[in-house]
Order: sequence, then structure tokens, then C-alpha cells
Amino acid sequence: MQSKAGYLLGKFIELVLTLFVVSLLVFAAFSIIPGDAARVMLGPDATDAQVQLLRSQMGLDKPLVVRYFSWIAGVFTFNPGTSYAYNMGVGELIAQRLPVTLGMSAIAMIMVILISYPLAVLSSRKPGRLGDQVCSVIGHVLFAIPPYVASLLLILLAGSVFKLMTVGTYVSPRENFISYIGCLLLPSFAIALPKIAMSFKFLRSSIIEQNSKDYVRTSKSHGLSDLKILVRHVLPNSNVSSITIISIILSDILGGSLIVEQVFNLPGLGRLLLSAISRRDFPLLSGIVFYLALITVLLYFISDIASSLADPRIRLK
Amino acid sequence: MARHIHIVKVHHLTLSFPTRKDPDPKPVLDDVDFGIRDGEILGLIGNSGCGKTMTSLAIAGLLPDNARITHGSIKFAGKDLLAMKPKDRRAMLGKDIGMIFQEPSTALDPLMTIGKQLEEVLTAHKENTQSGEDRLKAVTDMLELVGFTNAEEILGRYPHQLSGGQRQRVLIAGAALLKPRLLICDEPTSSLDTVTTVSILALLKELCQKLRITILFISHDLSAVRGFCDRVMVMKDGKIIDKDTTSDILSNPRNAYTAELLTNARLDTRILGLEPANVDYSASPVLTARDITAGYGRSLFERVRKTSEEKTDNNVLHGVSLDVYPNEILGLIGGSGSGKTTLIRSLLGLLPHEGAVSIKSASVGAIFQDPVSCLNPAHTIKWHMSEALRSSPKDPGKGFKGRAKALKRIITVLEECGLGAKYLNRRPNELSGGQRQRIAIAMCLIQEPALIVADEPFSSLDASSSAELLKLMTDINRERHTAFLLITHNIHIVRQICPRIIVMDEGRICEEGTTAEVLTNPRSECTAALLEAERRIHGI
Amino acid sequence: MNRFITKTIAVATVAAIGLTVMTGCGKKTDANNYAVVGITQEPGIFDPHTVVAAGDEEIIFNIYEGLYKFDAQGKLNPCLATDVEISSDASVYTFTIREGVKFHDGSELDANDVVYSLKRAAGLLDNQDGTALVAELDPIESVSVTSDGRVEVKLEVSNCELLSYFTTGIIPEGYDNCQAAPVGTGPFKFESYNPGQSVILVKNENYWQKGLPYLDKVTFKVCADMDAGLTELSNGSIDIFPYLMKDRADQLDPAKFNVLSNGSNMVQIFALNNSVEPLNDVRVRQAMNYAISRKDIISVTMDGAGVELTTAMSPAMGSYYDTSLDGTFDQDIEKAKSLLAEAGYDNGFDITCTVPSSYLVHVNTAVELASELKAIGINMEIKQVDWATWLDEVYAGRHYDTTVICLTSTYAPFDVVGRYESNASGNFINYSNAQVDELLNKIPMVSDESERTELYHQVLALLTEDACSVYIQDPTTITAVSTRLEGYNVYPMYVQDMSTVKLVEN
Amino acid sequence: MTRQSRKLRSPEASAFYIAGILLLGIVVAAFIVSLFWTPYAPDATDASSKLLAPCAEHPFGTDNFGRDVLSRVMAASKYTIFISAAGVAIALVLGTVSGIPAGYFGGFADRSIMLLGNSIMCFPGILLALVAVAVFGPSVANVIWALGLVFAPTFARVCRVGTMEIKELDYITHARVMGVKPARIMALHIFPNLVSQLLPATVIGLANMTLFESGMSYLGLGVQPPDASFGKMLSDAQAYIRTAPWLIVFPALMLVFYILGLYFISEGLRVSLSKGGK
Repeated sequence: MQSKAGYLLGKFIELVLTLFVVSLLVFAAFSIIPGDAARVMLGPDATDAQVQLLRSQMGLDKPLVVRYFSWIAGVFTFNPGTSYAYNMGVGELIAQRLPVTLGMSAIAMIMVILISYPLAVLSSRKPGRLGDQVCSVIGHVLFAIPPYVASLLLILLAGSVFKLMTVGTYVSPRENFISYIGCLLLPSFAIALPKIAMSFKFLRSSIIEQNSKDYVRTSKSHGLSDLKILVRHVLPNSNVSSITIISIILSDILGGSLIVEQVFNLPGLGRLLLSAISRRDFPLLSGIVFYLALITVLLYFISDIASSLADPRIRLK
Repeated sequence: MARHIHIVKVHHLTLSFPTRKDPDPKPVLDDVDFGIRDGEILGLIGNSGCGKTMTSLAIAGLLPDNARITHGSIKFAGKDLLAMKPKDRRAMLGKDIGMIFQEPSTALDPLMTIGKQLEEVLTAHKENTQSGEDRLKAVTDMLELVGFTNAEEILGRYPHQLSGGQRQRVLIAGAALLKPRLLICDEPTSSLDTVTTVSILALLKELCQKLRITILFISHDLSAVRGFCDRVMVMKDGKIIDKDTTSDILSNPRNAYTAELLTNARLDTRILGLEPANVDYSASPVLTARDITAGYGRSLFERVRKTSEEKTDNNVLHGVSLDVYPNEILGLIGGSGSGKTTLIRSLLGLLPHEGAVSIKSASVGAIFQDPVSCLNPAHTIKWHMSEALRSSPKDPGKGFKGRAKALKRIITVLEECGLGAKYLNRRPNELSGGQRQRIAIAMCLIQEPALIVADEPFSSLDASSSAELLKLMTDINRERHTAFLLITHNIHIVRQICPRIIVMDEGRICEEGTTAEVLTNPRSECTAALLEAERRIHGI
Repeated sequence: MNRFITKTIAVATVAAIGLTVMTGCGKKTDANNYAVVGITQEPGIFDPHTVVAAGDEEIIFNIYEGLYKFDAQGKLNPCLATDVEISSDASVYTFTIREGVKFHDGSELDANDVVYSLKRAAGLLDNQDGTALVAELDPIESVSVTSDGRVEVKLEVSNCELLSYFTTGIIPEGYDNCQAAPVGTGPFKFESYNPGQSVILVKNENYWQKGLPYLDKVTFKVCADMDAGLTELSNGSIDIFPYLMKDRADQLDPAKFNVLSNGSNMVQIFALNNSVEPLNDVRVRQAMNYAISRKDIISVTMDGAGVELTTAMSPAMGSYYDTSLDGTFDQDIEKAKSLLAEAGYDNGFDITCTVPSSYLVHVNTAVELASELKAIGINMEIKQVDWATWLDEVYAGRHYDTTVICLTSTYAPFDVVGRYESNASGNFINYSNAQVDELLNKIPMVSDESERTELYHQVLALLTEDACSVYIQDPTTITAVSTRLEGYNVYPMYVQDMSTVKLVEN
Repeated sequence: MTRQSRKLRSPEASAFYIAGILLLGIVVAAFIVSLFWTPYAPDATDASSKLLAPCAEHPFGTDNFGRDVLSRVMAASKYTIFISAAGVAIALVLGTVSGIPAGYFGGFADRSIMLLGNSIMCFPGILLALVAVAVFGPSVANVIWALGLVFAPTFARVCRVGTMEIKELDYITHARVMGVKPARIMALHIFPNLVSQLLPATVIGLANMTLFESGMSYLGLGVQPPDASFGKMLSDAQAYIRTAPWLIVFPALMLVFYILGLYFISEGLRVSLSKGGK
């Protein structure tokens, strides 16, 4: 047990270090930007005195280190500054948009698992059969379609074939939860498509790989049925190796949602990000970037913890 | 001869792997016909790919999907196995037929405790309606039977927490749990060291007698069946070519192939007459090491931890001192984990260590165990030799003349090692293991070192390549007066060519002296144990 | 501050822009007496004196009112003032304040509120540093209440053209929280702002114009871009959507939507930096004017919905606009080539066009321009920058060769031409003509309307003669209005007047 | 060599190769031809023939500027190929230069390099590249640098893990015993053996980079108009999704061909390297 605690502690230190470097990267990126944030806000006709005033209001006249720490303190109290463009707390703005992005990512992830997992199990039963090969080829093609292209094609399909016009409307979950899920389905599917392919391919090869492991042969020699071997040995082992890939897929889905929101015109973090980019709203931009990275870092951390719980070998490391 | 009941009768079995392109390929098993008598230990010997594993899988009903039995039948205790449903055959496994395999390190599910995995054997068979407590007791008893004194503790462990020998015992326990009538052992000892091998074989023999289990023992090593199997079959290219009692086969092989298998197992007969140089022990040593203490940190490049507490935890070597004299072939033997490899890595400066190493030579050569990885697959032999030359103080320099000179020396050295200029542009993957080891030696020689450290150079080579390599080493020793520090677990070799040996155990030198003295009259327990294991395996 | 830009270049979001804004959703009340207006610019500022982008004014036009107010025809009408008396040298403006007007917070409007508001806008309050929040009101020297309760505004220099700036919003005396809680006298009260999604206004029951407004609630819903807005229109989730492109408007169901179009009083300009070689040569500038086809540009960028321009003013300015200049620069490649040759650029030259990336129409215009200029050997490279950089480098810094932008203005004609004075801060094309300078100095002193009009015509003629830049079009504003509503007026400026909108009775 | 080439010719692998090369070939052919000839100038606008459906004169139709879509698709392949190749080259150089020493020396250097790499990989998807371009301005050069930087950790990982495996092999130990300098060991002894691992990573990197680049161009932060790129063409075409679907179909097809072609080739490499390998 001690070694497991040590492992968790090590992972935690790694998490803190990574977050530190991530925050440095984000902060540095927005501190070395050419141009004076205060002047950008006030516009070209502002006097120097006005700019100076705003600079001190915004704390831009303080040394970098002080600004970094006050930013970090803000980030962890969910109040990393005020958006130039919206005149609102960055934390508040992000919180408003989170339901879209997270909801979409969650639905996409559920789709990925619900579709790829059974397919992979079926496909890996008889590798090389026609069904398996068809799945694999379709998987490759789906894998190569960027999410936003998939979105466009889905819109085209939904509009022209199914005569659906759900595109571009968004209903907040508080208003009508069913409609909220409904309006996120198509975009989620667009993000999920290539990831279904990725997850299918990985799970399939992972199951096939586990099937060829010696312990499967041992279990057979113990007289276990194929189904029992699949459920009790092969799937748990392939799940352990899938935890990491699932966290990577989740992070990809999060990244993919940034673009797909744009296509489907959903008010999520991606749109906020792009609006922040086009308005050079750096407090907002750095907030979004950092929180998205934070989510990913935590995802990886959780996946590490999960694998350590699932795999007794890791504790020894 | 008394009439024996055959528990398994394999009758003219022919098996092949047809594909769409080749519907009628050369059979993998060709008219295999034998019986396993109740209560005996039957050895099945042959090189890899000869079909011995397929034979065992055919009996167990675990053949790959694409295998087709085109002819013949298998009967188990009178029942025709091939006529049974796959489900029923699977149900026989564990209950009537147990199996253990070669690689104990991967044969257990890493995510499940030993107890649960063994319990599965019981729960898999429906007719077995024991209660949970009974099952636990059965498992614990069986673990005790296979030699665990702390069986209850083992139940809660995961496979990675056990050693290779312990895992093999767990597997044997699993296979024997329902007291099957037949136990198929597919190379159960080939990945274990000699001392463990001996104990596993003893365990199998004990089970055979105590539980009246019949054993089919598969091995590529004829010497392993000595003193273990009652009868032996020799298999080649899917056919059984020789079949008799063990003593008959070993003493009187009836065909060339069996004889070859036999000699392969006996390196000692081939290396008689090698003559190493005479050693002058009054000369100053070419290598002196004093109080070497070393261990592995997180990486090879990290300093050894300084705190005294951790030293005892991590260190593999504890104050080892040794001298290698000019001209000498010093043997270094010891069981696995005794610290031999750590010692030579420290001597070669590859590992941070405490203590002093002084080498009276501009360079030290080294050759290693694995002939596959000893050469860089990306480069030609010429590149290897030039690289060695370039790194040595003897480099004739750049420029056209220097290069021409270098090439000449490379060819000379290659020829000295029994290879010629035609090898210059070959790549490592075009050479055999023995040839690669020679290239490795040539790379050392071109640097003209006074000492070559050889770390188990024979362990992956077959007998004839080993013999040739040994001859090359003694020739070099005699003609170039190069000293060798030879690490090996093979006592015959040491006996033949090393005037002096050092025996290591648990990171310390436990015995040191002339070979004859140490081997005939061991003073320490570890030497005695090594000799005993060697004797039982090889019958010397 | 930034108001100057707001008024003068303010961002012509003629059409829709992918990047700036996001969509949202508004809540619908049970009653039908509401309207949802789609907007493509994120509203951000609700303080009438510090509005930055034109998009902000679109909404606060309904919340605040000034002493005077423009109507849909561009006419300046008295609003919170009942009349004004301007001294003969145009240095003192005296306003009579309307009685019986109530602020949204219930307080009565009086002269002190007006003084406070004007001082605040002109930067004259004690806690201000003297910089005008509304730059055009900078000439105000003092504001005071006369003995008879009127408000007297004294100017530093005489200016006949200042009346149109007294449209700036009036707020209660001492009130300084307009950003978070706007309080004005307009037909609608501020209810809530949900960034990136919507602004909700509700009916001002105490509005001084009896009978107005008709609607109980107006929601300004942020749409990502035109296409998003179009979708919402079709879904019925918005009722009014301005700034449509013609091809999109054509897709709408005429049974459900009325499509209104109007000039926008904007001037899309292909601005040439007059101090950069070779653009400092009038022949080169003329050649570029002749080389392009305004018709094709309008066809490509606006799907034909725009009015060709050859001078600095939109025809929406009525009599100030000089119709005699129409057709001056009809496309004539041969003439353009010979002009270039005359100027010594037989083989053309390379220039850069710096355009703000968020304005698709401008980017598209630049693309079309680059393609057309190739015909006379000019290689134009398009450099897209974000809006802040554009303001910094192009507008303020004037480090550029050419750019494409829309110039907007109020109805004050001086707004339109004032920037061409050599030292004007808005003269980002670095145009300099002594004659123009002289005329521009003279105009504010002339109180006679027709004389002023003549002077404006002279200025416009000079600008066209010098081909100071390439004027392209006055883009048409196309607005779709649901057939369930009526009374919507399209303003040729960047506002949405919701006070006259009502449900169709049936 | 014969052994090598035989190795690359398993039937499964060759099916992947053929499919991959065919698909990639379409895009590469379009790219090569576009260097010398396109049916129309890709940037030439023609207000009189805008939004034409595919016809004899314009096989892929025209866009809202009246530009020939075929010509633009051909021109776009140039940017796609160039950006992905240049970006991968940068990532490859950065990755090897940081990954091999990290794996070889281990310890503090390794942990620092990997910490930086992991931190970069913690930004989901194209976020980091987007931000980099947002900060430094959209241009082809910035896109290449940003993508190179974002992809470098992937290559660094491959190099690091490969190096850690290889450095334990006897031939590296041998080289160290012979006294070869670390820099030379890394460059001449280790690197050539990483090629077989870097090759599929490079091909897949090209594909992924194209995904990212086209995404950025779609958002308007990649290749800038009037230059054609698949992403930008698609985002412009979205407005005409119902009226002129050909504006979406052809760029989308070319983009998918390119990415899919690369995937197939990398899959072929993976199959043949894993089968023929050890």
C-alpha cells in the first residue's frame, strides 16, 4: 500500500509540475504579445494618460512575476481577470459556455464507447472475416474525415435528405433538457465519427492482442469457456490499456468541439475562444486556454489513477 | 514387457494448415502415431518447428482455427476426442487434461490475484459444486503441495509479485488442481535458470507419483529429459523418428538426428584440447578492482545514492575486489542475480560505482550475451569496424592513406576472426549468431586491447558455434596475449579454458581460486549448489 | 476617446462575419407582443458616452435619447429639447428642455440632468481630466442652466455643424452606472444582458411620446453570423434580421418575411495611402480607379445590392451628395494602362492590401480588387490582420499601402468630409490638399444652408479629381422582418428603432 | 536490401500501399500539375460566371467570385502538401533533437524535456496552434511553426522511447565501451535505428497536421485569402451549402483523399514493419 501511495504522490507532483509549466506557457504567450493591451482596449485615439490609467487599473504596470502570481491566484479562484470585450468576469463567461462544450464532449464520448466497443468485440472475434474487414475499411475512411468536414456533410445530409433544420439552434439545458440533448446530437456525432474509428481500431487490435496472450491459453487449459475468458480476462486487460487512449480521445473530442461549434453555430467555449481571438481579448483567451488545458491535465491524471487502480502492476513502479 | 494401458492414443495423426492459395500444403504433423501409457512421463523432443507443440495442442483441442486434421484420430481413455463437440472438449481441460507452458511470466492474467485465477479452474467446471470455502481450501492445499510454505499469502498476490519459478509452480498448481489424468508440459523449464529447473522437474516428478498423473513432457533439449522421463520420442519435421526408453536413446542414438541433438547438448566433448596461454601471476594485473559497490539508480547515468540506508536497499554489489592478470582467462561464474553483470558494467565504466578500478590498457574490449543485438542493424560490417578503429588510439587517421590503411587492418582482423573481406559490406541481419559474435570480437581486436570482457557470449549460441567461438578466444589469448574476463554459467567451459575462477553470489565473491581446486572441492555453499544443479541437468 | 472612430469609421458590418460573435438563445414570453432582433455584433457597452462599436448603438438607441434625434429619413428632430437657439456666430447653443419626460428610474428630466450629461460627454465634470468622452463634443467650453431654466452650451470656436452631435444620450444627474444598469428616457428599458447570447429590453410605460412603443419586450439575440441568423429566421426564433446579403434574403419565404432594403449611408473605400510610393502619384490613383469594375465588385461581394460610388459621400446624404460626379470612373482598362505608363509604371508594381480579417465583405472586396488590378499589372498581396491590429497599424499608425474599409457617419455631412483635412486625426489616407483644407475650415462658419451645400460639393469634386482613394459602394442594408410585425423603419445608419414596431392586426 | 523489400510486401500491406498511393497520387498529381498549369488562374475572379454548377468549362463549378473550383482545388493541394511537409520537418527536427538526448541521458534532462513536451500535449486538439497563430498573426509561416511546435512532442516521445530501448542493446554498450562520444552514438548509432519507428510516425504526422491545418484555415487562422486552401474553401462554401454543394464536395474529397492516402500508407508501413520486424 505504501508503494501505491508513493505512486499517487508521484503522479500528483507530476500533475502540479505540468500545471505549472502549462500556466507558464499560457501566461508567457499572452505576455510577450506585441502591442499594449490597454491601448488595444482604448483604441488608437486614446491619450497616453488614459492608457496609463487603464494600465495601472489592469495591473499591467506591475512586474511580470507579480502579474503571474496574481493571475494564477485568479485562475484557481475561478476569477482570472475581466474580459476586455464583455466587461465581465472571465470565470463567469466560461461557466456560461461550459454546458455546450462539455455536454457535446460527453455525448460524443458516450457515442464513441457505445458504438466502437460492441463493434470491436464483434469484429475481433473472427479477425479477417468479411464483416471485420468492412468495419476496418469504413473505420479508416471515417478516421480521415476531419470533424468539421463531417459536420458539413451531416448538415448537407440532414438538410437535403432528412429535411431537418435543427442546425444553428441551441436550447439551454435549464430550458428544456431533451431539446438540449437533441440540438447537440448532430454536432456530437460529427466529432465522434473519427474517434469511433480510432477507438474501434484500438480496441479491436487490443482485444486481438490480448487474445493471443499466454494467459488466455492458460485459461483455456483450465477449461474456461470462450465467453468467460473474454469477459473475465480479455476485456479487463484490454480496458486497462484503453484507459489512456480514452483519455486521449476525450482530449481530442474537446479540441474537436472547438471547431465543430463553429460549424453548428453553438454558443460554446470554441466560439468564445474565437471571439476572444478576433478581439484580442487576452484575459478571456488565456482563461479559456488554461481551463481547457486544465481539464485535459486532470483527464490524464484521472486516467493515470484509474489505470493504477485497475492494474496492480503499476503500483510497484 | 508388461501390458500398459494407453491413456492417450494418437493414431496416424496428420495435420496441416491449408490456405486458399495452397489447399494441400506440406503437413505439419505427418502420420504421428504414439501412445502415452498411464502413469508414465513421456518426453517429446525436437527442435522448434518440428511439430511437438502442435501435437500437444491437438491432444488438448486448442489448435488454431486454421489448422485441419486431415487424417487420424486421438483417443483419450478410450473416447474419440475428434468426434466430440468443441464445448465438451474444452470442459475436459483442467479436469482430465492439464497443461503448463513455457513462459510462466506471461501465462497468468496480470490483473487477477493468484487465488482467483486458481479458483476459476474449479468454478469453470459446472459439475464441481463446492462451496467457496471448500474451493479456497482446495486451492490452498494444492499450493502447499507444489511447495509454497506461505500458501495463504500467495492467494492474495498478483502474478508480478512472484518470481519466475514461483509462477511456474502456481501454473502447475492450476493444472493439477482437479487432479487430471494427463499433464502436458510444453517446455516448462526452458526460460528458467538451472537451479530452478532442477526444482521444478523434481516437483513434476513428485506430482506424477503422488497424484498418479501421467505427464507428456515437451522439450527441445535432450539433456533435460535425462533422469526425468521414462520414455522419449524424438520428432523431426512432423514425424516421430525415434522412440524408446530414455536411457536407450541417450546411450545409443539410433539415427543421425538424435545423435546430433545429443551432441548439441554436450558442448564439453567439442572443446577438449583447447589451449589457453600460460599465465604469469607475478606480473602486475591488467585490471585491478577494489571494493566495488554499485547499484541501479533510476537511470544508468545517475549517481549512486549516498545515504547508507539506501545503499543496502539498492546495491547489487557489495565490496567486490578482483585482479585480472595479463594473458589470463579468468572465469566468473554465479547464478542469475548474483551480480555478475553489474560487476562487469561497473568495471567497464558503464555504471556509476564506488571503489577503484584501474586498467593497464588503452582500451578494453567487450562482447556480450545477445548475438542479435551485439551489432547495429542499421550499418554494414565495414562501418562497425571503422567505427571501432576510429574510436581507438590506434586510428591511422583520416585522409586517403589513412583510410586505405584502416581498410587493410580491418580485413586482416576479420580474417583473423575467421571472416573475410567479403563480409565488409554485409549487414548484421545477413549473418548468423556465431558470425556476429565474431564481428564483435573483431571490433575489440582492432582496438588491440589488453583485456576483453566477455559476458555470457555462448548462452545464445548452439554448440558448434560456441565451440568455434571458444576456439577463437583461446587462439587470441595464445597469440595476442590478450587477457579475458569470461562470465558464464557454463561450468564445462570454465573447466576447459579458465586456469582460475571466481564464484559470485548475492553481490559478493564467495569463492576464488584455481579452477581445478574450486570445482573439485567447493568450499562455499553457492558453488556446491551450482555444481549440483549442473550435475543433475547434464549428468556430469 | 474612441467615439470618434465609432462615428466615423465605425465598423461597417454590412455583412456577416464569422468570427466576432456568438449565438445564443432568448427566452420567449407567453404573450405574443414581443420581437426578437438578430444582431451579429456582440453588444458590450451600454454607457451612451463610451460606446465603442457601432453594434452597441444599435441597441442603446432604444434606451437613451438625446436633445435631438435622427429619424429614418435622416432628418434631425427635436427630442428631449423642444427647440434650440443658435447664436449668430454659432458659438452658443441654447436648448429648451422638454417637460414631462421621465427617466426609467422614475425621476423627472430637468435641465440639471442635461447639464450633467453634456458635461460628462464633453469631459467637463470635476472628476474628469478634460478629455471628451464623445470626441465631437470636445469643442464645448461650458454648459450651464440659464435663469429661465434653459440649457446654454458655449463653444470654444464657432461651429454651425454641431447640432447633430447633441443626439448623445441624456442620463440622470450624477448617475454613473450606465454600463451595468442603463437608465435613459428611451422607449424601452434595459432588462438584462447575457453576454454572447442576448440583450433584453422591456417597454417603458412612461414614455413621453404617447402611444409608443407598441411592443412589451424586445430581445436582441446574438447570432454568430449571417448564416446563423438566416437559420434562426427560418426557424422562427428571430423576427427581424438586418444586414442580410441579397442572395441569402432571396432564400427567404416571402409569405413569412418582408425584405426591406435601404442605402446604409456608408462608404466602402479602397483606401490608398497617399504618402506611399507609388500611390502618391495622382495618375496611379486614377489608373486604379479606372482599372476596377464597381459593378463586378458589388455583384461579387454584395450580390449586386449596393450603390456604386465615385466620391466620398453616400447618396443617402441627400442634397449634400453631388450627383454630377456619378460615372466619373467607369471601368476603362486602356485609360488606366496609359495613366500608369504616364506615371512611369508600364510594368505595374507590387502593393499590399491590409484588411481586417473579421469583415468578410472587405476581405472579399480585396480579393476581387486584387484580381481586377492584375489586368493593369498591379500585384496586390492581401494581408489580413485582426481588428485591433488594423486600428493600430492602419488607422492610427498609417503604416500601410492600401486597405478596404467602410466609413460610416451620422447625417452630419461634415463628419463625412472632415477627415480629408490634412491634419485631421481620421485622415488615415494621408490626403493633403490646401484647397480642401481651406474649404473645410470655412464650412463650420457658414450658417447659410445652401452656401454650405455648395462648399460641400466643391470638396467632393476635389476629392474625386485627386482620386484620393478608390470609392466603391454604398452597400445596401437588407433587413428581413417577419410578416407578423409591421412598422419597422430601416434607418440608413447603424440603429434599430423598435419604438414603431407593432404586431400585425388580423 | 532484398530482404528489406521482401519484408515490405505482405499482401495486407501491399493492399494498403496501393490504396494509399492511389489516393495520395490524385492529390500529388494535382499539386504537380498545378505548378505548371491550371485551367484558370486560381485567383482570377469573374463576376459574370459566379456560382456555376459543374459544367464543361468548369468541371468542378465556380465559387461566389466566379473562380474556377478545379483550379483552386489544384492550387490548394500545394499549400496542404507544403504546410504539412514543412511542419512535419520542423516537428521531426525538434522531436529528434530533444527526444534522443532525453532518452539517452535520462535523469533531469529527460524529465525536464518530457515535462515540457507533456505540457504542450495537454492542450487539447489544435488549441495551442490556434492560440499561437492568434498571438503572432495568421500566416503560412506562423501556421507551420505553430504546428511544428505542437507536433514536436509526439516525435520526441517516439525518439525517447526508441532511444531508451536501443540504448540498452549490446551494440550501444559496445560503442560506449569503445569510447565513442555520446553525440556520435546518438547521431550515428541510435538515430539510424529509429528511422523505422519515425517513418510511420512521420506519415501519420503529415495526415494529422493536414487535419489541423485545414481546421485552422477553416476558422480563418490558416492560409489567408486569396490563396486557396481546402479548409478556407470549405468555410467559404458553407454559406452556399444548399445552393452550391459542389463548393463543399470537391475540396472535401481532395482533403479526405490526401489524409486517407497517408493513413493507408502509414498503416501499410505499420503492418509490414510489425510483421517483418523482429
